[in-house]
Amino acid sequence: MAQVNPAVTALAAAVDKAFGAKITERDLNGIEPFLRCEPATWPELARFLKDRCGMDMLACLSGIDRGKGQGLEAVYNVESCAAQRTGISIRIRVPLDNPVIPSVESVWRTADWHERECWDLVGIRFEGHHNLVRILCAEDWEGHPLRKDYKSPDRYHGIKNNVV
Amino acid sequence: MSSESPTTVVNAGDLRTEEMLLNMGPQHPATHGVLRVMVRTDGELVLDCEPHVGYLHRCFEKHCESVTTLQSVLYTDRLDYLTAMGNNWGFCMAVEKLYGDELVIPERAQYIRVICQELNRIASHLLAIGTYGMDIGAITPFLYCFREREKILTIFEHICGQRLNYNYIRPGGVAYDIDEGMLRLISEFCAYFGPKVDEYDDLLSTNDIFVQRTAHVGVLPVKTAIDFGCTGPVLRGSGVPRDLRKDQPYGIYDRFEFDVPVGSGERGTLGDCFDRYMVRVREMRESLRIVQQAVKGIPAGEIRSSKIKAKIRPPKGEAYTRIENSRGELGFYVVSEGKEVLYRVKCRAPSFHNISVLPEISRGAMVADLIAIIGSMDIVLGEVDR
Amino acid sequence: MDTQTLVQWVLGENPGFWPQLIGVVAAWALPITVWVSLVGLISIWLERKISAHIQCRLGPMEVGPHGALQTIADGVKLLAKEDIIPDGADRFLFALAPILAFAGTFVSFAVIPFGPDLIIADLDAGLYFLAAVGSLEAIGVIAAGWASNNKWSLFGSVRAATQVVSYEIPMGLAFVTVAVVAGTLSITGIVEQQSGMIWNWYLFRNPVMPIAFISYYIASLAECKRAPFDLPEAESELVSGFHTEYSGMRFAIFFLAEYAAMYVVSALASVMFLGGWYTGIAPLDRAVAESGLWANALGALVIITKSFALIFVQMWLRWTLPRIRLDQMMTLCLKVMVPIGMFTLVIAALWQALVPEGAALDAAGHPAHPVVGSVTGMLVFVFLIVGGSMWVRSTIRATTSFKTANYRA
Amino acid sequence: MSTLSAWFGRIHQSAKTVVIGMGITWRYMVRPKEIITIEYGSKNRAPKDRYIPDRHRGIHYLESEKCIHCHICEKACPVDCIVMDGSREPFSGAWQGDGSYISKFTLDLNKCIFCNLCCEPCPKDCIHMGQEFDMSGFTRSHGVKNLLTDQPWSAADRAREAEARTLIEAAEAEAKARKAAEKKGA
Repeated sequence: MAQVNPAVTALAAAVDKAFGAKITERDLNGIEPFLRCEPATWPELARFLKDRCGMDMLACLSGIDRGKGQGLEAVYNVESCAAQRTGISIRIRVPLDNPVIPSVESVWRTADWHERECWDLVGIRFEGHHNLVRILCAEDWEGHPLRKDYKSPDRYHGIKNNVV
Repeated sequence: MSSESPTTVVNAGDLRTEEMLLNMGPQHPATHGVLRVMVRTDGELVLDCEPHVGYLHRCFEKHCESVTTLQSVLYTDRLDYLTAMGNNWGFCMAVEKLYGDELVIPERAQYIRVICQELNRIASHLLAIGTYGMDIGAITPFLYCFREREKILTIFEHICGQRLNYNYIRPGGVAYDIDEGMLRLISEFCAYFGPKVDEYDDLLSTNDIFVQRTAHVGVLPVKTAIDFGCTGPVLRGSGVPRDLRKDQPYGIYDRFEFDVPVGSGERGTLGDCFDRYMVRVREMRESLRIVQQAVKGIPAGEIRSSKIKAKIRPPKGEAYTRIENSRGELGFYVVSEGKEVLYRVKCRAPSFHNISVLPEISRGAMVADLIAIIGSMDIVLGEVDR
Repeated sequence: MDTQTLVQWVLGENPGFWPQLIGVVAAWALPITVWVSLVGLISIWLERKISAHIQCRLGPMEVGPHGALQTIADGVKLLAKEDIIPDGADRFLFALAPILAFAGTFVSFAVIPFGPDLIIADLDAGLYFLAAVGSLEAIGVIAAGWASNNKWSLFGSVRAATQVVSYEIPMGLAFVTVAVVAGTLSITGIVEQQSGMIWNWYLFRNPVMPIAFISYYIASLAECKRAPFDLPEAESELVSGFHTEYSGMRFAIFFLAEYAAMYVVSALASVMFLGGWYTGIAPLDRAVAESGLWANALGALVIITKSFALIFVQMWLRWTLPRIRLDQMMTLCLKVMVPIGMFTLVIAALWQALVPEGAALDAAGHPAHPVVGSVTGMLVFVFLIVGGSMWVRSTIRATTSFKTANYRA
Repeated sequence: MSTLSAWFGRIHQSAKTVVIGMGITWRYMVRPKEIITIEYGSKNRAPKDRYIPDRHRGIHYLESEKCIHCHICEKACPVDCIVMDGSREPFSGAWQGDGSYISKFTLDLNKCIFCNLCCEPCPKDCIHMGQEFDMSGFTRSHGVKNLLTDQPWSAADRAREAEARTLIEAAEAEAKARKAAEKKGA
């Protein structure tokens, strides 16, 4: 398997020491090293990653619909901007019926647009976001397109959708 | 944070001016595509601006969930349509990462990928510089840049048959081989292009009116840049020497020696529009050096790894890869269930971040500066809206 | 054969006041309209061809040899195009604006000479009349911007207001400098004093006149909103400034007004500084002077070539330089152009007072021998030109692109 | 004193750079040889001094005699713009393929995105993208090409293109030889 990047193990160790049991799952030697935590601990973990571990850039926030009753998941890829680039991804699983994750907009300013996009396409609501409005789809669009159970409407404001 | 540029005009006490809400875009000559900026202006001064995106949203990620992996490579061409090679490569690298270590890309394919990516970067920077000159008012450099870009597009037409949407880099290697004639065309272009970059310097970069219009304008401090996730020439313009080809060398970039141009505030403050522009001009020279080294060192051999069969079925797993595209760090988060169709593809577009920083740096600027700032960000709406 | 006799010959002995007035107006308005549209056609075609060659393009090639008839085709297209008045626009002002803009330029043709007696109104305050009429065009532009009920045109018209009005100061200073040197405001008076050899032109009359010429030229660029000063119709920022909402014939009138203004300003520069219709070779002028027809023909040829040379430089500047920002344009006007204008005015006045004029004037009133002032002026000009071209050559040679450029196709 | 020198310095600086810029544009204005635009005349398909690269993805053409009617290109197309129909048994009015009889093979250029994914997996290598790039038409149905009948990039075109290429390469080789001779001579 890919040899594990020493910086990532050091980072994971630091997080473990500070958060211990709150990190519910850890897999460092896969092709994509990640930690998993509960939505509640996420703002605290984000602040910790940014201030103490130097993860000053939130590279990417992907909202994934795990499908068949497994709920939605937000994957945060955070990185440090130092020369020797280290980064790790944090996965947070939320149930389908009430997908709420506290917003980390105050930690990384880029989370503002990412969370709006995740809300727009996958439908994860980010509590504490200053204006959680759709960013890519039209403001009055119904449904979240990237959910597996999404059926695209055949008419939008009278415009037929699929022109054969 | 009003920029300390000398143009901040103090409003005299009794002079009561009303604010005006100006709707710039989505159909406007200088917004580089369908970007709409709601600008609150007081006369010529921009008090606040708010970019609205989404007018070019073609649900790329939804497409990738209904089309096979091989077919979604050509949808990545339409993301940053000015550096389609970079998008192809980013997506294919993510798919190849799913295969883990046993998939080895043949040497010749790696060299061809580097040549195509760097040529495409030059073409994209040429367009960035040309349109930036036009935003400031100088129309002739645009035509000169497009004359050079035309040569690169013809080279691509020889290599893969298309001028803009190449669909050339495939998971496991590249689609067709490069023969001697094409290599000769590329080295001819490199010899021709070297002095031309100096010409743009003399025509535009040293031009005093251009410098006056771009120095001290749209100053992006390092902290805001990192906080908003800006990458590429925008971040390097603010002095952060961060380039994925150097920090995390992917492909065979560690074999070429080139340096990373960084903004130094030579004509104005560090991180202003002029720095971002100069970083792009110097980056073109670096890319030219890489192409020359790659053309010299390209080995013979097959161009696609035999492990990837015709029907690409990436193994189950998730992978996030990033590539240094011409506008910044282009990331792909790919989730596969082992079927031919990928389960989920998320594209992290650099322009999405670069444009989100616009309100921060354009308060207190003038309307003409706002156009200069949007131009210096060099955004492509194809990848902002995906 | 002035217009009076022409009208009497047509309308009979004493046709009364109003037919008389209409006759004179028709006698001169017709050729001037023809000439203005001719200038418009030629300079639009010239601009497209020059910009094409600068940008490695061919330019219009389809209509006529080398696209010669392209502008006529454009004119017909603009005639046929629908003339939209946006709703919410102030209809009357919207329709009036292009007429105002065009009238401003059209009227100033009254004092532009084409030859020794090819001038409509030889006012003895011609220069003053020009300065006054020049700002009429600005009113047309401001009315256009305001009337088209579009925020972008409002921006364009406000910018035009600031620019055209503020650049009238440096232009006025240049007028006054020439008036001081010439001692008269009448256009023919000014040109008469520049007859004789080339060093008799006002450009060489005293050392500061070249500076006055350059500052006048830059101010005239700003007056007709061209080259680095094309803020009012900044394509990349304001869509196309004050004439965004115009289409069809109204847009054609604006377009023609712009090119006619370019011609007026260049003709004025050649009248004030470059010796009007005199070729600068005294024997040639004297030989032609007797026969009226030949004098006028040569005079017209000379002044038109000088004007089109200056128009060419305006176009060349437009396709090289980026656009100035609004506040930079104001600082340039107030902090650079006005001080230089005043400096040249003071020096010119002192020079005119202290340096003795040439005593004798020959029979035709031309200064018989080169006056002291113009010789020194000539030396200063030669020094400026030689030094300038060496400096230009060294700067261009020093550019990196010149050293490494390989100009094969 | 410094403000005065700054004032003059500013004028000198702008004048100098304006002059440099005008020097460059003058160089291009006086050299008609530098003009690179080609007049796109309907008469000269491939301008004489340039040929269309042979990998150019233009309108498709089909060598229907080699086609075995396996529908692979139909499945490979991401936008489903190929529609084909036929059978193994002969029937009247059918095109004779290689062991198959084709009644319909249309390609809808309005939907096609020219990605060349249909030509790669074809086992018989009988569908190619030609070098014909003129797809203009007045109706949408003009875009639907029936590859059995109309051959947008016929064998004659291919021959003419190859001949144009040999001419140009001969001219280039001769020019290179002359230049080498001059260099040796000089």
